[in-house]
Amino acid sequence: MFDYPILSTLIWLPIFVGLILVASNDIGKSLSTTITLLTTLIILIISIKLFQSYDHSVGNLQFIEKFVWISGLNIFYYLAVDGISVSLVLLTSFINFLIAIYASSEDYNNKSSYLGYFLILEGLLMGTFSAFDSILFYIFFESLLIPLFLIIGIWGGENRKYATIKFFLYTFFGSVLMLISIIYLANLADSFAIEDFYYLTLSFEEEIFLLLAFLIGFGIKVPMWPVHTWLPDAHVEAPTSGSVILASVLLKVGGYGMIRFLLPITTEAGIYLSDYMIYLSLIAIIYISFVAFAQEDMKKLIAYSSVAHMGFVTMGIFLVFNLMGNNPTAAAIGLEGAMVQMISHGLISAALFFCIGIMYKHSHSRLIKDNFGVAQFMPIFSFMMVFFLMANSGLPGTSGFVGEFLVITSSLGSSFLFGFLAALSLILSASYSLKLGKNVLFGDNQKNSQGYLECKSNEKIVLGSLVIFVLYLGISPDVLFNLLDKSVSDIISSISLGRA
Amino acid sequence: MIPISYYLILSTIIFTLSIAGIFLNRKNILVLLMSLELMFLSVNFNLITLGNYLGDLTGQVFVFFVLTVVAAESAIGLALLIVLFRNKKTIDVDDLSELKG
Amino acid sequence: MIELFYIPEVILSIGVLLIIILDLYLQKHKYISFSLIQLLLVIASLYALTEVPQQNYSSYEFSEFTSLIKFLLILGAIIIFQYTYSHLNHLNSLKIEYFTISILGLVGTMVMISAYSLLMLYLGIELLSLALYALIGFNKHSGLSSEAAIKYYVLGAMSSGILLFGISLIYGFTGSINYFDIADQIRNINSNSVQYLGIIFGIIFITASLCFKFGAAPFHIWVPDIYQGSLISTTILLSTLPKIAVFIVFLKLYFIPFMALEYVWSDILIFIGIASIIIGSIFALTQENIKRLLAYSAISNIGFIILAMALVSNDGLHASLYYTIVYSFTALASFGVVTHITSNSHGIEDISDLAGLSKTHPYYAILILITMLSSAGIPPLIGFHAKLMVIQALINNSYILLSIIVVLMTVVSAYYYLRVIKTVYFEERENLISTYTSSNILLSINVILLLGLGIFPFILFDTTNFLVNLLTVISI
Amino acid sequence: MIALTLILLLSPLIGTLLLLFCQNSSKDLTILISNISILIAFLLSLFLLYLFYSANPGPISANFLTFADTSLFSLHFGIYIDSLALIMSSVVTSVSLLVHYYSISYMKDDTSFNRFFIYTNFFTFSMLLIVFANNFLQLFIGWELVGLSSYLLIGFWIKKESAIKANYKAFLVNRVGDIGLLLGLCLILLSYNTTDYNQIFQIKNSINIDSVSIFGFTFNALSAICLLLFIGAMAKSAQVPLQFWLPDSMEGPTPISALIHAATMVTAGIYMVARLSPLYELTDGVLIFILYVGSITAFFLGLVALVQNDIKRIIAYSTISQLGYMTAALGASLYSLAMFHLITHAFFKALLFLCAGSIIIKCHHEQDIRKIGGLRKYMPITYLAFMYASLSLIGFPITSGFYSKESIIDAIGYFGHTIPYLMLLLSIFTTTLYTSKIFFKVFFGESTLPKEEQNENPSNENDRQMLLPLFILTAPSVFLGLFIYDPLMIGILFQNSLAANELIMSFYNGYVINSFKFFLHSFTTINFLILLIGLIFSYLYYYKKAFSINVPHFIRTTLTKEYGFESLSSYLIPKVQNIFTKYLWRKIDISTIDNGLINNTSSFINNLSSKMKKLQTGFIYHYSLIIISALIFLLILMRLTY
Repeated sequence: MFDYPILSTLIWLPIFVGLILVASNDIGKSLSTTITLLTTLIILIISIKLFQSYDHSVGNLQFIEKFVWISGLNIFYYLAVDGISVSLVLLTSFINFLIAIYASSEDYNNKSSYLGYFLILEGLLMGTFSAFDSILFYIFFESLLIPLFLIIGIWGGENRKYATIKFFLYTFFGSVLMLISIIYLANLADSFAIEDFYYLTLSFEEEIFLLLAFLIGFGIKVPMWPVHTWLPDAHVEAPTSGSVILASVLLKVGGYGMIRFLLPITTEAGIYLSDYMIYLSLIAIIYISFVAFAQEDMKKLIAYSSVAHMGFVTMGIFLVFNLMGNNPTAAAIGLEGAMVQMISHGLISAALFFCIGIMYKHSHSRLIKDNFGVAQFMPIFSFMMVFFLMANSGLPGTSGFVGEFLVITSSLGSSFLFGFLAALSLILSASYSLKLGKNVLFGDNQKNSQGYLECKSNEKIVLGSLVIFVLYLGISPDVLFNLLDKSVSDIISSISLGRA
Repeated sequence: MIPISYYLILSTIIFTLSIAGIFLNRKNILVLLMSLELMFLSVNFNLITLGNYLGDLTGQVFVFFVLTVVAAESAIGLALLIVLFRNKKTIDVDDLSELKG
Repeated sequence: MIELFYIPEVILSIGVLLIIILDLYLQKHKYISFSLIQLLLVIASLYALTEVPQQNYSSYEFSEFTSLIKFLLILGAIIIFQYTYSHLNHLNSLKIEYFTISILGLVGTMVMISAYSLLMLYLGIELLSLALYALIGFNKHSGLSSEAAIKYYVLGAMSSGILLFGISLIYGFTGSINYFDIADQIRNINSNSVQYLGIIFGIIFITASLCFKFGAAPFHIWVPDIYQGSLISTTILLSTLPKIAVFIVFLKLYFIPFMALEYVWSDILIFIGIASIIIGSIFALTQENIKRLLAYSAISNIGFIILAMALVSNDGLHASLYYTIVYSFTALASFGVVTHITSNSHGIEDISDLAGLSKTHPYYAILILITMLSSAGIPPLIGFHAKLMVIQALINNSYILLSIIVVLMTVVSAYYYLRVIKTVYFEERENLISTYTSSNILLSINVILLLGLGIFPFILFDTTNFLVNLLTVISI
Repeated sequence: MIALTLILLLSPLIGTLLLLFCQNSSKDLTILISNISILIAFLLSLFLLYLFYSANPGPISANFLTFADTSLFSLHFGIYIDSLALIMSSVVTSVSLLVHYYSISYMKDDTSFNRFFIYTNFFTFSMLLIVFANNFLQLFIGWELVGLSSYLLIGFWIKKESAIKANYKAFLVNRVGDIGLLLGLCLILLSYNTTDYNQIFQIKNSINIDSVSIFGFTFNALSAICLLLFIGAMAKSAQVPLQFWLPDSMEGPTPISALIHAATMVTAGIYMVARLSPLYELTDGVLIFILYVGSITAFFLGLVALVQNDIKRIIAYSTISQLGYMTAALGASLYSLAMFHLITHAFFKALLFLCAGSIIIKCHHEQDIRKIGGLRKYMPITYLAFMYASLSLIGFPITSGFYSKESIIDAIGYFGHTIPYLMLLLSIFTTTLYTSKIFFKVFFGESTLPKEEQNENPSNENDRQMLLPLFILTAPSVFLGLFIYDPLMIGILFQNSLAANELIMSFYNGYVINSFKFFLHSFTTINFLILLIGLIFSYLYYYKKAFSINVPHFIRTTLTKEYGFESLSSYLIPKVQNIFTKYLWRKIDISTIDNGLINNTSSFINNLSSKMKKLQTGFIYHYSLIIISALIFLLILMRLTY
């Protein structure tokens, strides 16, 4: 359909521009911001064209680019995209465009390399979502760490060194185990393409080990419950745009990986262990919401809330295992719910981190007790923040509700207890989000010691566009559903095919 | 004829003596160099006896090469010793522990 | 007989002797003699390329494989001399003898790799060690380097003693010192005779001494001290050329004569490989001195090479050769960057000297970033592909548990590479850092190569594949 | 028909959007936009009502926006037009119009004047969304949006600390109920793959057959769903376990209490059960549960109102007890009577709140009835309006409150539910007591107004916008009963939109015969007797203060504490939650996982490496020792294996 290889441009254009920005660090702030704005805009336009020309009725892999990369080990430079990757590519380009707009009002020392690292990160994310050769996927999955490691480390808060090294090593440990399982699978299927892994017949023990390796690898990225402790530190120390991209897109890489690797390959083991994994995600939903309620730091609170919301994603995915046997439609609903939840959580957590960043710019403190009475001085901003807090607690009419609603429906399919516990998150997420709203936005603040004043025009554009998207996906998420529908049913059928 | 095993045992005894000389020595480096010479002596002895036992000359030819090389080595070793003494005013083994950890 | 004069070893030795004599007259113009040395090296490399393979010399190998490796060694020497020249020039203690001795060491390495008899092997190793003793003690005025020299001398002599003892045992029990005769003897030996025991003891002694030269785990004790004590330019030489040479010796020694007893030494080498990876990673965690840190990272990289070689399989061989070349490239780059940075006018000692480099010299900060990430094995760079191949070789030969240990150790080792990046990028500057830009272009090519090869690894992959196929003499 | 209803539904939304964009424009522009949008809605609903009754086409259901249309499920936003929906929408729009008009003057000196109207318009839109919903999903969306707007309106005065606490509590309690609703909705979507009312109504018998396992026990699917949905209704309509948020929601401005916490939002639960009456009709267990919940709420919450002293809180508790009446009626499957009481209650309770509002404005935001008195001379119009409203609330014969409340009580008695009948009877007594308490305390006795205001002539009581709605509201709250009682009972009013019409018919023929005879007959019933006793008792006790009863301390505290709900909700739960979550976070997240697992391993490896570093002693003899021992170790290793 296209003369130029669309996916490769999506990946290598931002990386190339990012490298230029990083290398030449003496060009002025305004020039580097305009360059970043331009590149992210081009990428957004290309991904929208990708979305339009991706015909979701057929749903299989499209825009395939496959060249031999390392002939000896038959690793291919294999890029392709299906419904799930298109939605995530769109999310990445949109969020990065917003970061570019938001960054124009931020001033950091040597800002050009700051923006350069973001562009490199964007390119690598595009690569992760469109790589279909497992080693290429692993390379993009791993090299995501470097730009973010530097962003958090150089422009982060006070305790940034500890946080960023912990973030790097935590994820590196997970992904390294994943590397072994990829090589092991490739050894059996003697090809690195992901689809070839789907038709392997593995013995039960093999599947258990592979499942555990993949689970640790992607579980750390998603962050699932026991391995999530890197996220609050990374968020608290990261600069605003850093924690925006971390929360809204990087967590989705873990979920995407699970759907791509975990579901189709280790199905038997998945079904066997599905109950434990569902308990894990339930713990993530309920326990983490309690922990989120106890936070004093705004960013930590939102970080824990994203762990809780990602709990829904993992639950949706593991429900597919649980319901595969007796109720495939409920399994498909669960998976679709997980997908929608990923997209909507991406938008909502990005918006919330933008809000906290704006407030931090005035009050220079992230603690809840230092920020009070914002609504008096920033009415439009607090209106939007209340909207996002409501979306975060899953108010219907916003996209936050759609994902959770589907996941709860499918969890009722397996047992009422799961559905009830998942539905509990309705109160819990409302309790901590509105607690944040109550303490920060409302309340009386005579002397305005924090110097709040209404947010600038570019911040209004950023938050405004996020409001529009969250509302649009909340009221009629049909556009998202028919994008994902065919790919989800393909995955479900490939799993049942694998099992039969 | 003395069986070959006696010679081998003799050379290993000398060899172990020289190694013991290296790590039991607490005095100075000269003693170390001497025990090194002893080690090469045991190897030469071993080569000659085995060459004679096998009845071909490569053993002895090998010994000549070893002798020349060992001579060069001990020359360099003594030169380094002098440089060390000029710098550190001591050649005592116990003082040579600045590089550690 | 005449054509013997056209092999690089002879040309280099004669050339060096001439230069030593010439140098007496050119005391003041050191750069003329240095350019002469470079000219000599270039001529030798041309001869290495055009060497014609011959079969009629039993104890010395003239094959395409050795000529290519010789060319590689000379190329490495040229790059190292550039760095050393700029380093010594900066410390204005430039002496031409440094280069002449290292060329002799280079000749030693060439002899080692093309040896077909244990005698030639011993002579090559001794020539190299003699040159290295002198180079390590080159800095006459610093107590540290003389102490390092003495330590290396004593331990080196001891290891060559052990080597000789091993060779004598092998000679005694197989009756010959030529690789192929030994191979025939060992192939038809019955396993409960006394010769069998003697040969095994001989192999162990030789392995011990070669592992000492390689700097592998239980015999690595000298590596950190000597790397820290000697001049930084000697460390570059020490950590690249001898390592390649000893690797090729390992390759030829174990895959031709001792091939039949493969099950004996492959277990030893696996133990040594794993031990050096673990020790290399664990010891380096709390290091303060940058040279010691790079020494331990060298030890863990050597562990990877030995582990890959110990698998005695075609892809294991290929992986180890690939890893050696990548390792020497990375070592060249990382030590090269460290040579180019001096903090308050004397060489970099501790990591904290590098603090805040990204603020003052962002270009060098990027260089350090790339080298550290490549040696840590992070994907976009070449280090990752090397580690990937070794792990894949491990898994193909179903050493799953081993690969898990190796992979966990890379995570542990990633920490101290990150610590260096942390000090360079995240901390504030304390002392005056200055850099000199004499051989800057070469350094940046070297580092950018790491990134470039990372993105297009097939270039290096095909060359090593070609090299391995050249090794026709080895049959696995 | 559908297009008109669509305009009706969307006009408040358009009003909200317009107000949103011209936020900082002048006050009268906001007044114009907000009132016109509600006026259009009101007129349209009246016209549609007329159109519906004249053409009488039967229920129409149409979808106008696809929410999600995939191979697995298809969800839509739609409209369901029938007499029940149209009557309810006209009630909602009329009350909302009057409240809008009223709050022009009530809020005129408030800084964020137009923000108020945005929220009220948005509330009317979301209420209409519930009223016209044709599937469960839209019902749930409207449900939560109504909860959101009540959250925004209760916390309207963002500086007032108590208001923020109240709206936080209100939203969370509503959320507790919404979990039940959500689970019901999900169960329906999961097992029957559709959320459309008509489709569910068609297969309601098959739903009644199959079963669903909840926490291991198997239940009849239909009763499980209906129970879950009713839990949602309990929270929204403030029934017994989840009613403590309503008194606190009085923190919001009074027009809001009138609109939301009296007339429209709290009745959403009742409307839902009425709308789903065909389903509820088949589940007898759930109906009994609803009956008892309703009657308990009616009686016990009425008691609590006696001990309150804040004028708005008393009316709030009376709303809860009146809601108890409606739920009880639903429980006894008297759906049209419940709807009738809902309509009349909407009017006279809104009137009561508006009068309370004008009283509060007059006494400069003083809400404690002990500090207000003798306003009869100074506020004649409010006095008259308040009198009629309270007569209707008590159920004095001829008033509309009488027709709806008495018929519920008699019907429940007629169909033999003895205990609920008794409870409802007794709560007549409590209702008369607390209404007359306010009436006598506020309007009689010596006046507490400051001197200079006393001699003003009574005409400038409050400006016109506040008094006109009072006039308009008194009409329906008194005469509506007479006007629509007979058509309602025969079943013309709600036609077949509600189930169990024959039950009402049998009660009508057996007991009521016709509205006038019912009025005459009422004087002879016990209800009127209790009413009279209550009036006389309160006249003597409150007005004349002839005698004083010292209520035992124990009863007084339990009542003030609202049977422990008050202390539970405002002190106990927040404190426990803080301590518990802090403990959880400290203990599990920080100490076990973070420090225990992660930092410990890294520090273990670190000091492992610093200890092992000591191995490198720097002495040559140690190094040679290590090399030799390694060599010997290898030799031994080989010797053992071969």
